[in-house]
Amino acid sequence: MRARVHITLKSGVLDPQGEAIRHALGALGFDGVERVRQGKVIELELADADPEAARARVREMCEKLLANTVIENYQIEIL
Amino acid sequence: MRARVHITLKSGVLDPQGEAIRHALGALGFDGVERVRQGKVIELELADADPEAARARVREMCEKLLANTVIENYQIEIL
Amino acid sequence: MSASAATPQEPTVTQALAADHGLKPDEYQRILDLLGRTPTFTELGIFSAMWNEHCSYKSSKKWLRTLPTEGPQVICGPGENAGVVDIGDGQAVVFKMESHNHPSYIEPYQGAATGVGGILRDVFTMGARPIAAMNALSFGAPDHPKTAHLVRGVVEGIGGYGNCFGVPNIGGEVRFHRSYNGNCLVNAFAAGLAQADRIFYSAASGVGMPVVYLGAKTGRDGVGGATMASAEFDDSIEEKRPTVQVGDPFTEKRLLEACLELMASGAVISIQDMGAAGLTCSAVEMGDKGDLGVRLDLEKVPCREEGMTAYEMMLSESQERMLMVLRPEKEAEARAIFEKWDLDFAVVGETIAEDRFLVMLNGEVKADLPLKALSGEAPEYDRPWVPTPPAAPLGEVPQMDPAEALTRLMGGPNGCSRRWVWEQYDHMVLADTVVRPGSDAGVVRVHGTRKGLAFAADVTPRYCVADPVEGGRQAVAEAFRNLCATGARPLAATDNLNFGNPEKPEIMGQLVGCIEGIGEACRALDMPIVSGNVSLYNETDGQAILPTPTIGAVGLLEDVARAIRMAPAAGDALVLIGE
Amino acid sequence: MKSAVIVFPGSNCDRDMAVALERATGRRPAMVWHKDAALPPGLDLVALPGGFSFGDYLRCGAIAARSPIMRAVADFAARGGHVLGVCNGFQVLIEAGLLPGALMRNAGLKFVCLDVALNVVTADSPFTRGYEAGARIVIPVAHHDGCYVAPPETLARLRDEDRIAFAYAPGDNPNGSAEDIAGILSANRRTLGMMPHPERANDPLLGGTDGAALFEGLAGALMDA
Ligand SMILES: Nc1ncnc2c1ncn2[C@@H]1O[C@H](COP(=O)(O)OP(=O)(O)O)[C@@H](O)[C@H]1O
Repeated sequence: MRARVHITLKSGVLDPQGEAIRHALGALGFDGVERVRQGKVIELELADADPEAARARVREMCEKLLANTVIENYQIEIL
Repeated sequence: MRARVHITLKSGVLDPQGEAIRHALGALGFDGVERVRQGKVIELELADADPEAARARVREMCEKLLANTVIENYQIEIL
Repeated sequence: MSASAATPQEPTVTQALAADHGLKPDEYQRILDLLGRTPTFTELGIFSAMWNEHCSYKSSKKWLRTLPTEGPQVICGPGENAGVVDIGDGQAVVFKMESHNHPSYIEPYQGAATGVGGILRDVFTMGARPIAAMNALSFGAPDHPKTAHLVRGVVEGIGGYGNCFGVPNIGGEVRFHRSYNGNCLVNAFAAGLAQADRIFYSAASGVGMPVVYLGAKTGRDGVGGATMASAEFDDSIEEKRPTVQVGDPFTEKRLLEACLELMASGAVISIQDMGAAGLTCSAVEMGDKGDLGVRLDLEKVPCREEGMTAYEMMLSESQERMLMVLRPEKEAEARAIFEKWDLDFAVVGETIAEDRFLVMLNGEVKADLPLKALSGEAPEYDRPWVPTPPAAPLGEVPQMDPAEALTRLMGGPNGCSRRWVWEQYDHMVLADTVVRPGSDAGVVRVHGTRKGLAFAADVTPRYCVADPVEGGRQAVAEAFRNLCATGARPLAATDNLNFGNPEKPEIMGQLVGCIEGIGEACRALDMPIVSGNVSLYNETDGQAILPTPTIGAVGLLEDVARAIRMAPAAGDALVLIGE
Repeated sequence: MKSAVIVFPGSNCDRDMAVALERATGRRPAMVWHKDAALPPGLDLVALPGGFSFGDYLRCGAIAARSPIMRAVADFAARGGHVLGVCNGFQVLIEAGLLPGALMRNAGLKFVCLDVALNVVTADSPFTRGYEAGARIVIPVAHHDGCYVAPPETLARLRDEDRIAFAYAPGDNPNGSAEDIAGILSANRRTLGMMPHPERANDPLLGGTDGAALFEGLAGALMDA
């Protein structure tokens, strides 16, 4: 079973990397790029068989390690 | 219009981050995590109105800046 | 005895396939004569790795032999992973410089990063803890469309690797010239500190000794990369891209700590880092130097990817790996050290008495070659060369207000401050940096002593192109002066010779001239060359780079508290010394 | 004073920290491996050194913060023990929840290694008692992820409780940290995390000694204790 975790900065948290990308895109002549946010995706290959159990486990992984919930949100997809 | 770009390492390219995460999950007692790959998501807010034109532009952004096509693949979603 | 026929999925070896591996028709013929049969695919790969310019130095060897390499201070000159020089009190400095030019042009961050990783491994393979690094960089014209991207990527890659590993990067060079537009140069230097009587070499000894694989797992990284490093660039460069490797400085740092613990445990008979064509070159070198054969059982090699073939494993350039010959009675202790650092440790073969390089995969013979011939019979060329004609006298030199000329020079890309570069490098980690970047040479204290070591990297390619002999001399003299200017006594040097295509007599003439000048100056100044690296075929579409023989020099300060910095106080007298 | 330095795989200022502590206290600190579950008995101070623990992969300090030894460090801190985290050590303390906020990629996105001027904001802590409040000192930084961020209420609390130990001097903020924050204290003032490296400014030969007062002050405080 595969799971995909999207980790994004909470809105309101400054994202210098996203800002830098926006700026660089502008310099390359791509206009109309109004906002850029950069996040992480973590793809996990799991031994679990049951999708609901897998989701619960991945949630725990996010809380314990994968995301810093002070500044980040996460979203889990079971594939 | 919003676009989301997923950037992942090409298969076969070493992913030290993913490996470190896998290891750390194991140390925290999450077993059965067979493989971890870490990638990036970039979310763009675009002024474009036409989804197909937007997709073409984002593809160009990926080729020119967002992805390091030597070692990374990318995938575009128009939301 | 003979190698098994190629398995169905392996391509049949032909002269054309050999040519794809960078082997010239006469070189392929040499292989056929040596073996008395057609090589297997794996064997062809092994030959291509061993006989390319990068490993065999086939164009430069003849000339490198003319360099002075000895002196009372020299413990080990060229031929090992790095040079070793005595610094008194039972201590030694171990250093070398190496290029990672082609990979850095293809993928600047990872190319430069893995270049730093490679040179650090060369140093700690010999039992030395790295204490300083430098980098000498040459880029194309500042306004060339690729330059900014390359500069940013290379500097970040060097910083990314070295900062994480934890070695202070205390000096170097950055230059811009259009001849590097399609072929930047990334020369990385590293130096380490060891006990003079605890240096580790690559020569294996003893029959039936376990050959052990250490470090990170093997993937398909850079398969064919060693061949790439010696091939001239052309428009097919895009297709060569996937041969890039990704560096993992965190693994390298653990490998350093594990190797130093291992060496202290007395378990190591010989050790060799896996660089280009890792498993091939390292195994052959250990056998060759020790007059032994080597047998490898590839199914025991820790792999990152599934279904890797013998060919791929033998040519993989995966980083952060080492090969070691182990004292068998120490196996458990050695394995425990690697487990502590969460690194792979696998016995993958053994030393054998015959002169034979036997590579097996699941009981099947994949390569069975005379081992000594792989390096001993490697082609060596006396390539035709022509001396560089004297440069035409300079035309009218424009007259200019000196103050304005000075501002122009200092504001130009080749004269301006390099702070933007070195601020991205941790130049203070280890808390022994006495003279930081921005002076003539960087100086670090020898930890726990009053001694200091000074490091400088220099060359002026426009002198070398005008007059290679003089340019070679000047590079050495400048490095020497930069050391002296800190108060250090120069000890020895390493050279990184970057040139174009040696098959062109005028390029060969530059190489010959520069080596002559370097040799002369080193002899005159008593500063032997103890290690080095040659990078040829630095050309794009037939345009060669300026001849760039970078000199990395090392000096000793008996009392580091007396190191001289470039920080004069108001009221100090200004004195001009020399002619 | 008895101290320990925690060694994570990828720590690279562990020796530097040990040298600074030994110089100030005359006693060599214990070096404690991250996989250990317990600290040596009788400690007065635990130091988390700089470096790239676990390669700084995922997030700086994140994996180290979940090491077995960190549970013992948290217990030690909860019992009133003194904890110092420098650079990567600060990142670990934050990830372990022993200090509030987060440390993000530098605003300039680049690694920065240079001397910066700091203001000592409070002298009221065992770490800063060797300085005058308001003193201007120079200490090097070397990091890629030192931009301190926290919700407004947290920043307000840090200010109100006088828990900002060091702030970058105006114009000298190398990473975009909120309110120029360079180092903060825990509520009981016995845990300090800071991005600048005082252990690199502890020897005249290395270009500065402004970090020495931190180690000496600490040694003094813990000796008196
Ligand atoms: N790539 C680099 N990395 C680190 N330091 C560098 C680099 N390039 C130049 N420097 C430093 O900048 C200073 C000026 O460099 P350079 O103009 O080449 O000096 P010099 O002519 O005295 O050798 C030197 O201290 C040098 O070590």
